[in-house]
Amino acid sequence: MILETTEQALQALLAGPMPASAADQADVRANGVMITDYKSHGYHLDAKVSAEQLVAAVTIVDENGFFLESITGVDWIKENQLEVIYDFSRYDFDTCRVVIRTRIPREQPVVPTITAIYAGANWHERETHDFFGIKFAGHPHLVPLLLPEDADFHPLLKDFKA
Amino acid sequence: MSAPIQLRPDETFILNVGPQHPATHGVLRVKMEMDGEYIVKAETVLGYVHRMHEKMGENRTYAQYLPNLSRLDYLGALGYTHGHVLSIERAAGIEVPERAEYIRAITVELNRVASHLFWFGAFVMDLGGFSPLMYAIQDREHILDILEGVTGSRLTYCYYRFGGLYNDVDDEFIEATKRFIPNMRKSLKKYAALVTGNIIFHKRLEGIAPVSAETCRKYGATGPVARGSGINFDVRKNEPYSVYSDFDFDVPVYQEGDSLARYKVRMDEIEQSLRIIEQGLAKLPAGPIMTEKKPKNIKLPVGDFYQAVETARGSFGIRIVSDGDKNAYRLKLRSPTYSNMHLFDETCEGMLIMDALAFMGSLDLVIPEMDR
Amino acid sequence: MGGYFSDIFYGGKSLLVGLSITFREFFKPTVTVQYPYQTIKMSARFRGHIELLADDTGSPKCVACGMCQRACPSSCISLDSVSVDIEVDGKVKKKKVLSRYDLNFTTCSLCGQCVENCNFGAIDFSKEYNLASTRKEDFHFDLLDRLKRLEEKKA
Amino acid sequence: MSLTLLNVIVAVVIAIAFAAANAAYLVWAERRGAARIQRRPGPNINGPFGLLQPPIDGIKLMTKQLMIPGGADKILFMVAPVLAMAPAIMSFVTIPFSENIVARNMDIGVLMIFAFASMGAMAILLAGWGSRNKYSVMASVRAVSQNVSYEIPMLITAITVIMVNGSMDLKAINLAQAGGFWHWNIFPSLQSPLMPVSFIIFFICSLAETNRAPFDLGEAESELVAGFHTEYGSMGFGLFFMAEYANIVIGASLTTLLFLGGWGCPFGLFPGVWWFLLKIYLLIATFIWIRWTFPRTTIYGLLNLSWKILIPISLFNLLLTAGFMKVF
Repeated sequence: MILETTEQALQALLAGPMPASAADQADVRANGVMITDYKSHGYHLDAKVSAEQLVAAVTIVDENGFFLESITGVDWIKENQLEVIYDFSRYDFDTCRVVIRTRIPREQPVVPTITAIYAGANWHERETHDFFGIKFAGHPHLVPLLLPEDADFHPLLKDFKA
Repeated sequence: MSAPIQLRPDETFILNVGPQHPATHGVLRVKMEMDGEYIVKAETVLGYVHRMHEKMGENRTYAQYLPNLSRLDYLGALGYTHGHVLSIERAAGIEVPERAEYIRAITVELNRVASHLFWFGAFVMDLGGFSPLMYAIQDREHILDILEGVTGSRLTYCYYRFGGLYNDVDDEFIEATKRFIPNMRKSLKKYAALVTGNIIFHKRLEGIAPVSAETCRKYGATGPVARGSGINFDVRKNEPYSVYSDFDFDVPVYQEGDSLARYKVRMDEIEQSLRIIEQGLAKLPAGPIMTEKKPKNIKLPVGDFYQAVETARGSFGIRIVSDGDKNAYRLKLRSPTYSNMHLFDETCEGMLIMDALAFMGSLDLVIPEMDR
Repeated sequence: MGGYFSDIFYGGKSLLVGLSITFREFFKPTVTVQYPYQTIKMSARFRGHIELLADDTGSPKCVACGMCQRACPSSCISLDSVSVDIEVDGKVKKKKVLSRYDLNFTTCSLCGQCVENCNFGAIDFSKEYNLASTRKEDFHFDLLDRLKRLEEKKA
Repeated sequence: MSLTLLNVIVAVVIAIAFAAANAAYLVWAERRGAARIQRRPGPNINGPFGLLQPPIDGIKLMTKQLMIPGGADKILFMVAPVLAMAPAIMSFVTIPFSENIVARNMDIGVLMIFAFASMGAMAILLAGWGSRNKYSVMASVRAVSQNVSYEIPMLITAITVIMVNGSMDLKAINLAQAGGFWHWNIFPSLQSPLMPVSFIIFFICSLAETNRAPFDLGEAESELVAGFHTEYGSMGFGLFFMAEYANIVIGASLTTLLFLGGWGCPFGLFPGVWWFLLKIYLLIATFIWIRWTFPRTTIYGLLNLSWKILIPISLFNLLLTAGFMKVF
């Protein structure tokens, strides 16, 4: 139920064609919304958006009553890109897990913050900043959270050497 | 030489609660801006036990990563390892024998009871009552004995394997668990009379730190914290995994959202876990505890995989991004207390420090699990 | 006003109930074990540090294949082997023999992957738990030496 | 003259020794009692039943270095523990253990004990302020507001007793209660029908005045680390510790003297010091029992209890007693 509503809303935002299958996931795929096989992947809806569309996409998810599960990053060093992944889920029995992801160039890792929509994104974004060096534009307090206060390294980058 | 403390009457001061403080149960630091005993602003500082488990997940094979999971939350370790094995089994498409899943459910629930018991004791000790901690530890000790008899360790279990279990349970385990359940029920009655019914305890928690359902949603709070705020959310019911759909149990939900509601949720959950254990023992099927083709050198297909489980503290999620290798390309651990604790900064503003610390206790923090 | 007095009444009653519970607990026997003087029986599946097992002749069962070393998440096992010539049915054959088996117990997380991965049943958990020391070096075990001493004790 | 002086000195020394011995062995009793409630053995290694534990702890505390935190007010920091212990010992001087065993009986014994008891609050305030520790300051302010608000109902109930017995002399109060237990002040009489309630109020107040659980807000260890004595180590801490137990003994003695007939036997037989000791140790056991049963109250819960429940009831009781005394 909620799956279709959210999907349509996100589709409308992206207004692009839907990728045919999930087979080419590891390759850089075009922005779009895709229904994934819950049984094997553990989530229902996978939306890839551009960094500019991120806030709008998260707003849609917020309006549909999702809660923020986590925010994390992935370093795709081969493609010279960083990916930010937002996980959302629901409290009611209309189970639907939504993943919103966006890719940004490694040289200029900036995405807009979503703390204005989800206050709980604060720590998650700080943590992602710690680990990947991704800057969240507009974040109120982007200082290291889990790493020491003076940390200037980003341990989860693939080219990080201890 | 003594320098006078120079404070204007309207001035606030900074109080560092932690990193070493009896109420933080570990190395957590909360920087509180205080106006007398009232908190004006609080900022939680994390990372004192940060060990970068996620990087270790990238360097180790999936099997080698197993012991790491039990080091996240040392009180309810089995729930976390359960999440890990389930995520790998989901991604690699491994079928688990029913007996193994039943034993997993029984041991996870035993571990949940142990975790809640320890929380109960520590929470009452936060409020100044010491004896309930000792009674709770006595009961918890029985669970640890039972679990040690089957897993070989008392806290940092490494019992589940991809596709099954490390070893089978014996009759001794079943007998001991059956003996334990009625004793635990008796103890629950004792706790209800000694602590839950106590007027001092009630006055300390009733109406303290109400957390609204909307706040829970914005912060992503799960587990007893969300259920104390009237949210009927339990991964075991909402997204049934393992064999939880076979069991008949209730999800305790309280609408008040205060510290007392969170307390009551956990105490009711102990009873529900006992029900699950009882049913699990009654239904425990015979058969193998390991899949026929014992998987070695697991490689996951390319893609993203997510698995959530309900641990004692809330919804624990594990996200694996695989590039087809035998270790993960990226492994993200979504720890429940991380989101639950995030509520604290906002909620405790304007509260008295003693209420704020009671509230912190009611969140059931395990610091290594937050810091990962 | 009625609430005021009923509050006092039920509050006082709850306090008396609490007192009666601790009073009863006072007369129950103690449940603790006086540790250095008393010990409890270890469970059969207790996982201590690993140890080498010997075959009938008293030499280690281990064939130095290194499976345990590779399975270990925290790489705390290191072993060496030498090849020696032995005579089997009049023919001289080369055979790998374990020459060193070190366990760095400071990094071991007692997960049991090594025991599980051993195809020869050559290692098992010991039941030792009284391991305490102020020096780090005391936890670098030479398991081959340990086995030798255990065998000598047996003999 | 000189003989009287000698008498007084000997009596005072005995009072000090009694206070110190009590403090030391009540710690032992508390630890053993708490352990039994929690189904553990408690200290049992040193000597039979762990009886050598208190002297060993004392030696440990005395051999430790006395540390003064940087920036602390040295004089206040040093004075506070002494100021905590001294009034506690002084109060023993006027407590009659039996008709003849009393260091110095006074006409205004009750008043004197209350006067000295109030000084304990000052010691806590000085300790907290002198330590220059935020936790200590918060704890000491709490403790003082607590002591001030509980002194009021305590004194009002004491006044009720004084009115009934017509004297402030502790000995006289006890002689008025001589005979069987029905003569004791705790039981309702025609003069004061609400005496049992007074007794409960007085008991609660003495718990609060001695900063015992569930009213131990001054040293709420889960919130304020160790409260006003956070910065104290060595014998400075030891003195605070001893003062706490000495105060408990005084609280129990006063309750016994005012309500439970002092050294009188319940059945009017063999009055003497043994009855007095039995009564105060029973009361102290109750103190310990209560401490290991209940969680701590909040500061506002504590003040509410005093101002909204204890003070109105004790005032009503005072009025009622005055009325009954006039009528009958």
